[in-house]
Amino acid sequence: MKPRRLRNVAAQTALIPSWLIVIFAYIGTIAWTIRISFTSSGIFPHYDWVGLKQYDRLFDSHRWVVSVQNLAIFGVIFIVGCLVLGFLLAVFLDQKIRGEGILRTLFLYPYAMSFIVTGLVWQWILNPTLGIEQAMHAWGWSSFSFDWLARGDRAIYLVAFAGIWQSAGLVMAILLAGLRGIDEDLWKAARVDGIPAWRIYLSVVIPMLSGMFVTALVLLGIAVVKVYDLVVAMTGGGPGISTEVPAKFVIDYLFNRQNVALATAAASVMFVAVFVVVGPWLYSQYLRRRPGEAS
Amino acid sequence: MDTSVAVRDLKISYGALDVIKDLQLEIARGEFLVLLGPSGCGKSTLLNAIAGLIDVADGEVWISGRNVTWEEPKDRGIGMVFQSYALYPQMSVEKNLSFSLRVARHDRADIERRVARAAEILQIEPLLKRKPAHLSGGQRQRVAIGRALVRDVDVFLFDEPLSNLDAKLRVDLRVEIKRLHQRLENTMIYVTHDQIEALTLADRIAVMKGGVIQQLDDPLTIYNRPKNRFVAEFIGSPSMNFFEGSILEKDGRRVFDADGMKVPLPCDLAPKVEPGRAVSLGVRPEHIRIGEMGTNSDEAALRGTIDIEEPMGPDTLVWIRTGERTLAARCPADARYPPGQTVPFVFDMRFASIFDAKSGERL
Amino acid sequence: MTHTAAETPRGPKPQRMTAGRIGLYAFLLVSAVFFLLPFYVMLVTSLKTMPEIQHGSIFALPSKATIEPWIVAWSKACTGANCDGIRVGLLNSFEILVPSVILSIGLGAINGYALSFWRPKAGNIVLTTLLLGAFIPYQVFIYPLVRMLSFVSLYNTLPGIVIVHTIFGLPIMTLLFRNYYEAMPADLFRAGRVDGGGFWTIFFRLILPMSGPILVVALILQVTGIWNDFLFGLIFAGRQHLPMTVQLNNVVNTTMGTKAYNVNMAATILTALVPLVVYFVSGRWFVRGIAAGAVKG
Amino acid sequence: MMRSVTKYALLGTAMGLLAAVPAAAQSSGSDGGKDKAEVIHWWTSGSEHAAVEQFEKAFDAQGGNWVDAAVAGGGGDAARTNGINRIVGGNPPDAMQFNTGKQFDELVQNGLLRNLDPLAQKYGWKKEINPVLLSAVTEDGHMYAVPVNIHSNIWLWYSNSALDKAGVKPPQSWDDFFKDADALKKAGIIPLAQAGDAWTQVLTFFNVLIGEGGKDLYMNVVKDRSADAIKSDAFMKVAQTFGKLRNYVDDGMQGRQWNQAIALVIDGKAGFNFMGDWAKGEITHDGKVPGKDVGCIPGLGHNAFWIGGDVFVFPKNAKDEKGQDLLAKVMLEPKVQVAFNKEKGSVPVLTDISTDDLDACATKGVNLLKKEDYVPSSDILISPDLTGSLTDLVSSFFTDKSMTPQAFVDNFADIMAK
Repeated sequence: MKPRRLRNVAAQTALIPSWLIVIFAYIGTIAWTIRISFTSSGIFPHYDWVGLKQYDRLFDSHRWVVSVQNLAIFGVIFIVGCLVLGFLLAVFLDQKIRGEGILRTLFLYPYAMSFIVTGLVWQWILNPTLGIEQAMHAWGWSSFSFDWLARGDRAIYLVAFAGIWQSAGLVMAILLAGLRGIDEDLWKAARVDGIPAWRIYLSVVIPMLSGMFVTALVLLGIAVVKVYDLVVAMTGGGPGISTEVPAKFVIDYLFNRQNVALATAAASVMFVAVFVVVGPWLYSQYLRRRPGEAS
Repeated sequence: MDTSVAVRDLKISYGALDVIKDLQLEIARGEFLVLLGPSGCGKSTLLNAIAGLIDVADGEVWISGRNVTWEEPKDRGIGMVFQSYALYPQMSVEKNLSFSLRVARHDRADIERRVARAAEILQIEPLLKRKPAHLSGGQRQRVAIGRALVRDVDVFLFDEPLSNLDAKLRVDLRVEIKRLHQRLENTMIYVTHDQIEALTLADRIAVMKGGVIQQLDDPLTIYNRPKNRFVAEFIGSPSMNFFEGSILEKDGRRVFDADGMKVPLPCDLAPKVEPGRAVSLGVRPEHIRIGEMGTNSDEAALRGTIDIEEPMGPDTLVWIRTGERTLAARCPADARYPPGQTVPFVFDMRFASIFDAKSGERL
Repeated sequence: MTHTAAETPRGPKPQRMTAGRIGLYAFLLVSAVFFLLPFYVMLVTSLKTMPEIQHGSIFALPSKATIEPWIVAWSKACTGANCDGIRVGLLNSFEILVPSVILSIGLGAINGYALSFWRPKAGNIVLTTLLLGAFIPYQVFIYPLVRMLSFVSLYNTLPGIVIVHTIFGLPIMTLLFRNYYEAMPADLFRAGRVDGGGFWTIFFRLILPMSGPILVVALILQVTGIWNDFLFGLIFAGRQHLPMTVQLNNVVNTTMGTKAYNVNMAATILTALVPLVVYFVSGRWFVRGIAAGAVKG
Repeated sequence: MMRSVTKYALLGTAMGLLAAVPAAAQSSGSDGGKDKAEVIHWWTSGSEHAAVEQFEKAFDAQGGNWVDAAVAGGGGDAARTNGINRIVGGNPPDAMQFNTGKQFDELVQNGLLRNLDPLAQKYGWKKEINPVLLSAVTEDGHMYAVPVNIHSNIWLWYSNSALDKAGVKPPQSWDDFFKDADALKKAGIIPLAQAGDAWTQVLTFFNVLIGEGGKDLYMNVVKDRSADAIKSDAFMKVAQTFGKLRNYVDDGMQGRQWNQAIALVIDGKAGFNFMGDWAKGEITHDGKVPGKDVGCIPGLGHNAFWIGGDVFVFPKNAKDEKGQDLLAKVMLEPKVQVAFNKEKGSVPVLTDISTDDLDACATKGVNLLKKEDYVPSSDILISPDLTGSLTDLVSSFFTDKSMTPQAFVDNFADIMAK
């Protein structure tokens, strides 16, 4: 057996590409982004120093405020919707029902579709003059009206709705795997003890699946912070700026509006927000654990 | 008989496959019945059917004089303990014990009383505030038993409750369960594949195979007078020694003959077998004595070579090779049996069993 | 009890369709319709003629099905002066897909292996940084990456987009393999070490052959993820390598007079086809994989 | 053995990566002696496509090889994103479209675009190109882009058949307009066909600003960013008029593109549409005649022409400088200019081109130009960043009926004050 030092050399060597990626593509880019946010850069970076000017402007910007609000609305509805729908689907599929395989496939297939496709399709279905509304009119229900996509105060809910369509199946798959992992004897014990199924789900199963829920939450959370394609394809941020999201704010200012400094300031704010939320969790999860701990 | 649990004409099918067919079983009040058999013999299926956890294809289940065939498990007056304990992992021991009572809306004082009693009986009072994850296997199983206990039921069902425990704990808890039965005097139905558990705990044992009860008797009868070859083989460790052969008539006596190994049959057995019949002879290891020449007519004198010697503590297992066969003998621990030595040995034919070679039935 | 002698309970309990059971099936059915509806609309629309789309309901079946829109979408739809359909994008997508998937899975497996079995110093820093990176919006990285890649003349090249996909696929791949390997018995690894295996020998001879299930999972995740990417393809791939998603967006946003919804829908389905096929072929693994890899967080 | 396999595998990958670089670089050189030019643009609608084909044909006919790199979407946002990224990333296209104005200023300042002075001298462009446009593409006395067309954004298009059906006449004033719109509504016709893209709403706003407020107000507000002008009653009237338009659009606005909006007018399904003169391309493409089937008004209330349009820039370090030279020359050839602008619905940038065979609407435009009744486009006057902020404001005002004109004016003033 090689001495420990040598073994580590091999492992460290194997990690070199990852180190490079971490240093350059992650840490380096983040540092650069933050640096540029303190400059007056337009299309190109200038390395001057204007202090917090871009941040002042950012938080003064109505669009940014709307974007952040939208992200919050979208995030809450999307995550809660996916978790609730996904959980219900998983529980119902777990009732020894007929055609489970087909249904499971049906519920999960949207997850294989991109957000671009999702956005295009729902935009088409929910469009008041083309989709459901028009179909209802064609079937004779002429008073039917569903114009949320054209309404600035409602459109963001539809974006979240399309997101739920795409991702609820993922939650279902995760939770179903969790449900299948539950000891069959537990259900028998509950039946013998006369405990109703809903009570078992509420008091026993949901706590048991907390790990699964956290996983789902993490995956959905990542999707929320990154949401961009869906909005671009479905509403383009409209009507007006009512469905703008921070990621789109960054891209727009980065490339179309030629204000890299403001864009990077927005990106930095997003980074800090994510870091504050996720950092401590990751730290406790992965860094605090001592390397000697049993694997 | 004061019947506690009765199973009549029971049939259970999975699809086209009948796992249990036309099974009859009566269990007396306060009896400790063990369902014993190898895995897949249908013993757990039978237990689950009694509990109402699986649908029956035909037949009836009666508990305490009621026909409960169509009733929910919770209404059958049963408590059940599982191999995997099936504790609710997020609840403390106390909550686990009281959950069913709380759901059934018992009043607070009653719940406390019942939990306290169960905890006292099972000696788990110090553990009440702990979560299952912080308990040992034995403690968990006590809690699982306690969960059945608080519900004040007529019949306890145990589904291999000790199989997940290590050897020492298993013995401890076995004694505990026996004591519990003595104290509560409930009917208990206990499924296991472990014959020691069966022999030590049971009032009666039902040995099962292929969904059929092979023999239903008290432990000693099962051990000493197995009804067929399967039961004989399954009970006892090491297993009974078997010899395939046939019956000869020699010097006016009926003799069992297997490839020249000739063993005279004892008087009580002899009339049951006519000469020329193909049979198997079964002799338990403790009924083989080494170093003796056979002094009475019920003993057959034979010779063999000692193969392996296994001291067990209280006694020693000796494996003897004779001809093509190897057989096990349980011998006193105070003697030595050097391998390679050729020794005489005798069968104590008073305790031997003879089975029909074809049907495997005891003769 | 209440049973009369005439109906002594015997045999199976009479099956009654309880209200709960009916509700359950109803809910599942409604859900199924909800999940299926968009695909149905896409499919029927892609088979209709334009006049029928304009005058009929989007949910109606085509009165006279035509595959013309599919042909147009595949080989004739225009983006600007190019009227080659989205078939060009298909090849580009594969060109990007194959090396990106191999590289990201390879690196992820090596990372997971090194981090879980060898636990090199500061390995957890790599892991934590990567995981943090998984949460950070891509927008934070994009601009510096554009500059970095152009500095090494890889911007708008095939290797460039492959590197980008590798970079951003690394966090989830590393986590996936690490979790899988953490759950593997360490005795196996120790046995390999006792038998004198080095870092790479153990990896290729011992660990990799046992990684089948997780490799399938990683493959599914990466194939669908990279295929469905839009942002990176748009920014980093360059005109000669634009993936199908970007082509789709171009086709959909390119209009000659009225919008050819039937062609757009056909193009959309064509674009979604590869991940859908992957999903339908390996659906079971898909589910299993999510459970195996992501669950332990 | 396993070990060596890996080594080779890794090595192979690395080599592959390295090898791919020069290959990629080589692949885009000139081929077969032809001067290749890769051109990024966002002309993807039917008429636009027909127009850009004129360039392509002429370029190829003179020995060039046009490589089309159209990027659709967002009124050119996507294409500009792509092009700027490539220029920034050191892999520039040979030519790239911008709107006339400040969109490419920073590219010039950073020395990323070719100075076209030698070509301008050689072909005498500085004398021939419309002076407003020429100054828009000139920085420090050097020419950095080739303008290819003059577009006016401030046109009101109306469907004669729809107005007939509603029993009303084309409007002369904004009061007329709203009377007509009410009548159209009653007749079950969409009064105002509006697209959902934010830039089309901004375009409508400038129509109101110049038509209702007049040229001077526009210059005071947009060019001088005068707070007094923004707080004036005249601008408030503009805001109110613009706000009133919100009541005349239909639910289908969201997700509709500009050419679908004008198509509604062409088909008589809608009464009015505010759109630039490129809408004519769609009209003729459908076999209709601009000025006859679909009427045009250059600035309702105050007639004016808006000088904007498209330019092409030629980045430095592109693959084929000869191709760039040839393309620039071809784009400004009188014959090509006429052919291109006819399809595009715009006016040629060369001042001495004959305007005989122009349609009725173009003639109106040319006359306005001759009378110097024109304003420079907002792209020429304000930066993309500021345009972006205005776009956000205008489109949120237009799509949110609960926002008052007063709030709009206040926000407008805030943005302009920065």
